Amino acid sequence: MERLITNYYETASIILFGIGFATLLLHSNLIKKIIGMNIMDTSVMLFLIAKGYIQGNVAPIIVDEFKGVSEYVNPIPTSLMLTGIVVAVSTTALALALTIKMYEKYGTIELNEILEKGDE
Amino acid sequence: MTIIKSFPLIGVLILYLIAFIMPLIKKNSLVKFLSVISFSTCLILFITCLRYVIYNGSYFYKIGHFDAPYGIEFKIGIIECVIAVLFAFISLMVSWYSCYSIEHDIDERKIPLYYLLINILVGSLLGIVFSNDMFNVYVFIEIGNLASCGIVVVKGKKENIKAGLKYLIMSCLGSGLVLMGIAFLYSMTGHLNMTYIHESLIKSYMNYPQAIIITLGLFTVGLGVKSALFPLHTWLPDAHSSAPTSSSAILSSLVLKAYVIFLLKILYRVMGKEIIFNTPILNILLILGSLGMIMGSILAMFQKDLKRIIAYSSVAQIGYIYFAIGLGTELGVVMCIYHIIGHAVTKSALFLCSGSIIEKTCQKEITNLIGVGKEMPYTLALFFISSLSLVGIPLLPGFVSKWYLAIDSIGVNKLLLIIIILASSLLNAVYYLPISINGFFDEENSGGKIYKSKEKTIKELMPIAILVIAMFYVGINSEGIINLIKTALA
Amino acid sequence: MNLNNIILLPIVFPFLAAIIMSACNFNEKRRNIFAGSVILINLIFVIYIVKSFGEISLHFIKINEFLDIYFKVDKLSIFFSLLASVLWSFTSIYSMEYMKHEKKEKRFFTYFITTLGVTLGIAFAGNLLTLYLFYELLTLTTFPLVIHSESKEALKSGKKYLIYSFAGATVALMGMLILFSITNDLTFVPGGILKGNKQLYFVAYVSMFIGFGVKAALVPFHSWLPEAMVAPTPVSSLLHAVAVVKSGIYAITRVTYYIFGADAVRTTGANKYLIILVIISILMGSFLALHQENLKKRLAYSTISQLGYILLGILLLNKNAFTGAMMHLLNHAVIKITLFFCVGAIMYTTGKTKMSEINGIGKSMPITMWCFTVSAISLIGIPPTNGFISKWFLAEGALLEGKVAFPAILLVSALLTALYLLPISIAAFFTKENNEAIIKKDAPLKMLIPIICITIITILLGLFPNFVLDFIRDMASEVMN
Amino acid sequence: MKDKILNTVVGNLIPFIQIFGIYVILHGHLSPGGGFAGGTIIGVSFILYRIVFGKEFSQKKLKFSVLLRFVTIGVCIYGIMKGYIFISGGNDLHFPQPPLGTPGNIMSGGFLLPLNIIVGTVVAVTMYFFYCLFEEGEI
Repeated sequence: MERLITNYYETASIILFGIGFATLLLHSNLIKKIIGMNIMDTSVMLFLIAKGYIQGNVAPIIVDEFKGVSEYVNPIPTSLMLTGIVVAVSTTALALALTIKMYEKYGTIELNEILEKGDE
Repeated sequence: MTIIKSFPLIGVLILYLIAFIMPLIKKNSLVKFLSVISFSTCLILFITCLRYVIYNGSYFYKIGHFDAPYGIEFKIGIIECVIAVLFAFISLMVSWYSCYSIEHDIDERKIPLYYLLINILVGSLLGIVFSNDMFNVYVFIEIGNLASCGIVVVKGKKENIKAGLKYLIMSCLGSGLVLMGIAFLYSMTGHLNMTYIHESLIKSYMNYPQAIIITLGLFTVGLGVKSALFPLHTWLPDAHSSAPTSSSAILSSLVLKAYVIFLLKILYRVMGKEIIFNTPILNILLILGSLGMIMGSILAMFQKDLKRIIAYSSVAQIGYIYFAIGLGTELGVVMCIYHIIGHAVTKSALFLCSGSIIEKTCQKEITNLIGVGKEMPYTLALFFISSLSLVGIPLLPGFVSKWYLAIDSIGVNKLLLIIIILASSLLNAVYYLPISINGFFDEENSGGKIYKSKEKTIKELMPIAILVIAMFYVGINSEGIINLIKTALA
Repeated sequence: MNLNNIILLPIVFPFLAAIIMSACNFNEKRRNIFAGSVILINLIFVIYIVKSFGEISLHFIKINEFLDIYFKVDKLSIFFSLLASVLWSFTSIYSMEYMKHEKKEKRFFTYFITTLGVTLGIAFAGNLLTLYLFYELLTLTTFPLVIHSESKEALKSGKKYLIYSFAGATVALMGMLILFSITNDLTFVPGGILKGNKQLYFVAYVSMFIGFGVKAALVPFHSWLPEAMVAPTPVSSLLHAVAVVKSGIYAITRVTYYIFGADAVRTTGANKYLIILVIISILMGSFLALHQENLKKRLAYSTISQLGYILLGILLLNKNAFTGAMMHLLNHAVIKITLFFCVGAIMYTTGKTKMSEINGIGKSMPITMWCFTVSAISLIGIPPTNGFISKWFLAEGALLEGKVAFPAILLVSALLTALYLLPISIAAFFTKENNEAIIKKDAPLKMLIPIICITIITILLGLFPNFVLDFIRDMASEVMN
Repeated sequence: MKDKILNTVVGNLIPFIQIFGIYVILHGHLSPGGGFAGGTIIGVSFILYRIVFGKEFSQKKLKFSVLLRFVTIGVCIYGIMKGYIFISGGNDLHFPQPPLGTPGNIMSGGFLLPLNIIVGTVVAVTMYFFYCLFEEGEI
């Protein structure tokens, strides 16, 4: 249990992941679902970047000269998360576009109403 | 000689480049021709690469100038090449079929966009199969995810958008879990390259017992959602039945399989045998697989819509594939890959036949597809033959994989499993045969139908016929394919 | 090598002929000639193969040790293939005439010829997998024949027939799977290939017996047979007296004597339980047949009880019982086909199917009714006829096994057979025709020829059985060493 | 949206935004920034343009088909260049390897600079498409 306390970044991201996961599944409103999806993606990014963080190091940008490897924080997770952000943005954009179309066709964005309306 | 080594990458690149050229071209027929050309070149490339790999063994292909732990690399093995040839062949057939039938499904302006999405989707599936780098596979999964949502939604009707959105949310959920799994793996091992992860895991898996179980759980659930494992399959019937014909054929025969291949890689290449044997993961897969087999077929029995029946039957067949993985033996994995090949060919033929039937008779319910045998005898005959393979008539791939699965489950001396396999093949018969029987033999209320009136031209039936012939080929020389996979796994 | 390919001929030739038949549509006359000639040529092929018996065997498609289509000629396959092709030729002549008042003859003949090819495939199958493959194909090719009239009721019974056969085939497949996992070799070897006794043999044997028993109308699974009577008479006579039902029996004989071997089955002790099942089917078949109003249904139930005889002979696992069973297989096929033909002739000429309608018909259709009575008597088993010989050997085999109860059951069910067959002849000959004048209008010639020829065969078999008997005897000795 | 003050202020402001965006793209591979960031800045300037000057006016200036062709050509060139680098790197194919580039001067990065420019344009146009899509539901 004490390990959870020490690296609290990871615990925070897992809690966030849980919240995002729950909102994605439980809420019937489409916009809330997309918000949940985003929370989930950001929590995974937080988890990975927290993994890369080394106490007391500096962000990996070469200002004037190269200060040797041990000075910088691990850059790989941050670069991964660049692509992660792009992926999250594109999925959210597609989901929002579809919600607009749904609103046009069904008139509501409450999923349970759409399900009943859809059946008739 | 070494140029052949980079053929897989060239194949994937060609697919992407041609995909992006498509919106520029105004004439639709040129767009279609281009997509068929791109798939056929890929097919040729992969066949040569397969022959090369058979003779000189599998190899690692490093992309760009950075070698393994930092740069991305492709692992080109016999299994990957066989699956790539399968993917290229089926997408060639489906795009050839869609050249004739796509106008009925989507309107003129969207056709270049549609073929762009198809090319990107198949390119990303090949990426998933080849790539040996975890994050690279994740990016390919995301691209595939968006592209497959695109081809479901492209029809733009009410139920399409609902199904597409449902599919998008479920697969985002899945890829979120997969990303979390990759994060866990990265935190444990510090590497992203599968072979390096495996080496460091072997050394250090003692001191992360729970973390490994969590990672396996994340991957199984995430990929289970995306490959429609039984309890997580709710999105599949709506997505596949409302999508246009050729896209539902690609969706159910190719897309589901790529994620299973990735799960196989994680289980056997990243984790390795000793780790997964002391986790309960294989039994869970076994239970979920057999559940999927039975429940998938039962659900299919109650469906009225033709395409939904086939969609539910692919849930059952995915249950077979997970059942094969769950057995845990080496023969189980071989049979899992063989069933992927057999099922992909059969399912795409089934979807194309049902698509052409629905397109011509514009009837979706099987109740009023009664006299269709008189009107479209060849299409329904092809449908009947491919449904025979799923029912399990000897000499067809369905029977071979059922037979070996049963033998394997006896080997693992779990006799109960044979009953499950046989029960599910019986259930398949119960919901597949009435369609063909009512189609051919019901004279009563199909009196008014004139013979061969709505038959599609031979030109349009050619792709389905070739798929059925390929199915026979896979069934007949099943021994060759199985030995090929066995050598690959050794 | 080319000599061995001959074995493929009688199986593939009917398929090709059927395709030609369905492709070009002859007029009515030329089609009959074509169908008749195809079946006769097939008969010649079979006889030729029978002549060069023994050394022919062919691996048609050898993929791996389990998935290979293997044809082999041996005594049992000659016996069954000869029986099938001879009776097939008679039925084709009969159905040329009979099918006139049923429409869609073209489809009927295409599937009729394909079923011949499939039955010969079952006859010549060299291993269990080929047998299973053709067994499944048999269901698929006979299905269109069963639902020929396409009425609502025909479709319903067709569906039932399909479900029963597929369920049976799956259960048989389960048995095959268990067997294959033990021995991983499925070829038929006289005297059986299994050594030693394992608990799994019991499960494998019982599941295969029940699986194939469904087609052989074993009691709990027999209900598809009477409902399949909705099919036209040539179909119900040939298929449900000879091809479909006998292929079930043939498969069980193959499994019992050529895979398990008599002593292996005895050690598993499976036959003790299955014999009870068989006895129930003998008695149940006869009881149900007693008060059946429809003639064809009555004959269907009698088939169930007669098949019980044959299964009893197989399960007693000794030489005499086996000979008795094979003899009864032959006799029952020949007799039952004549009975069905006569009932069909009555239906064709006078449209009567009920028991109550046919009194006094003997005067207007003397030949048909005479053949009917002769075959009915030989089925009951009165001494000079062939039915008696097979029952005699069955009783002897049962006594050899030390079970006195079985001959008693045989006698009781012989009595019951008399009770449900003779009233038809009595009603036909001795009851007064109530009102219409007796017009002498017998069945058309094309129907009478097969009926008369087969009755002559029955009588000949009764009087000079030893030609067939010696053949069956050395088959039994070969199997039972 | 038609009032004078906004038009004139925005009219002068947009060129400066775009220049800053181009600056960020050009220095992308050697300093923080790069194609993605610079592209978003230019994308924002397009959106601002559309908000202030209204749909039909910007329709005339930034036609959909022109932009689409721009994006697709950009992506194709990107694909070809990256493909070349990948293939040339593949195992032991000794094609000339583009130089890695020294931090500080722009031209040294071999393929890096053109790639960045293309990424910048593509991102700018896609941002603009996103905005138009959501504003009217149709680009």
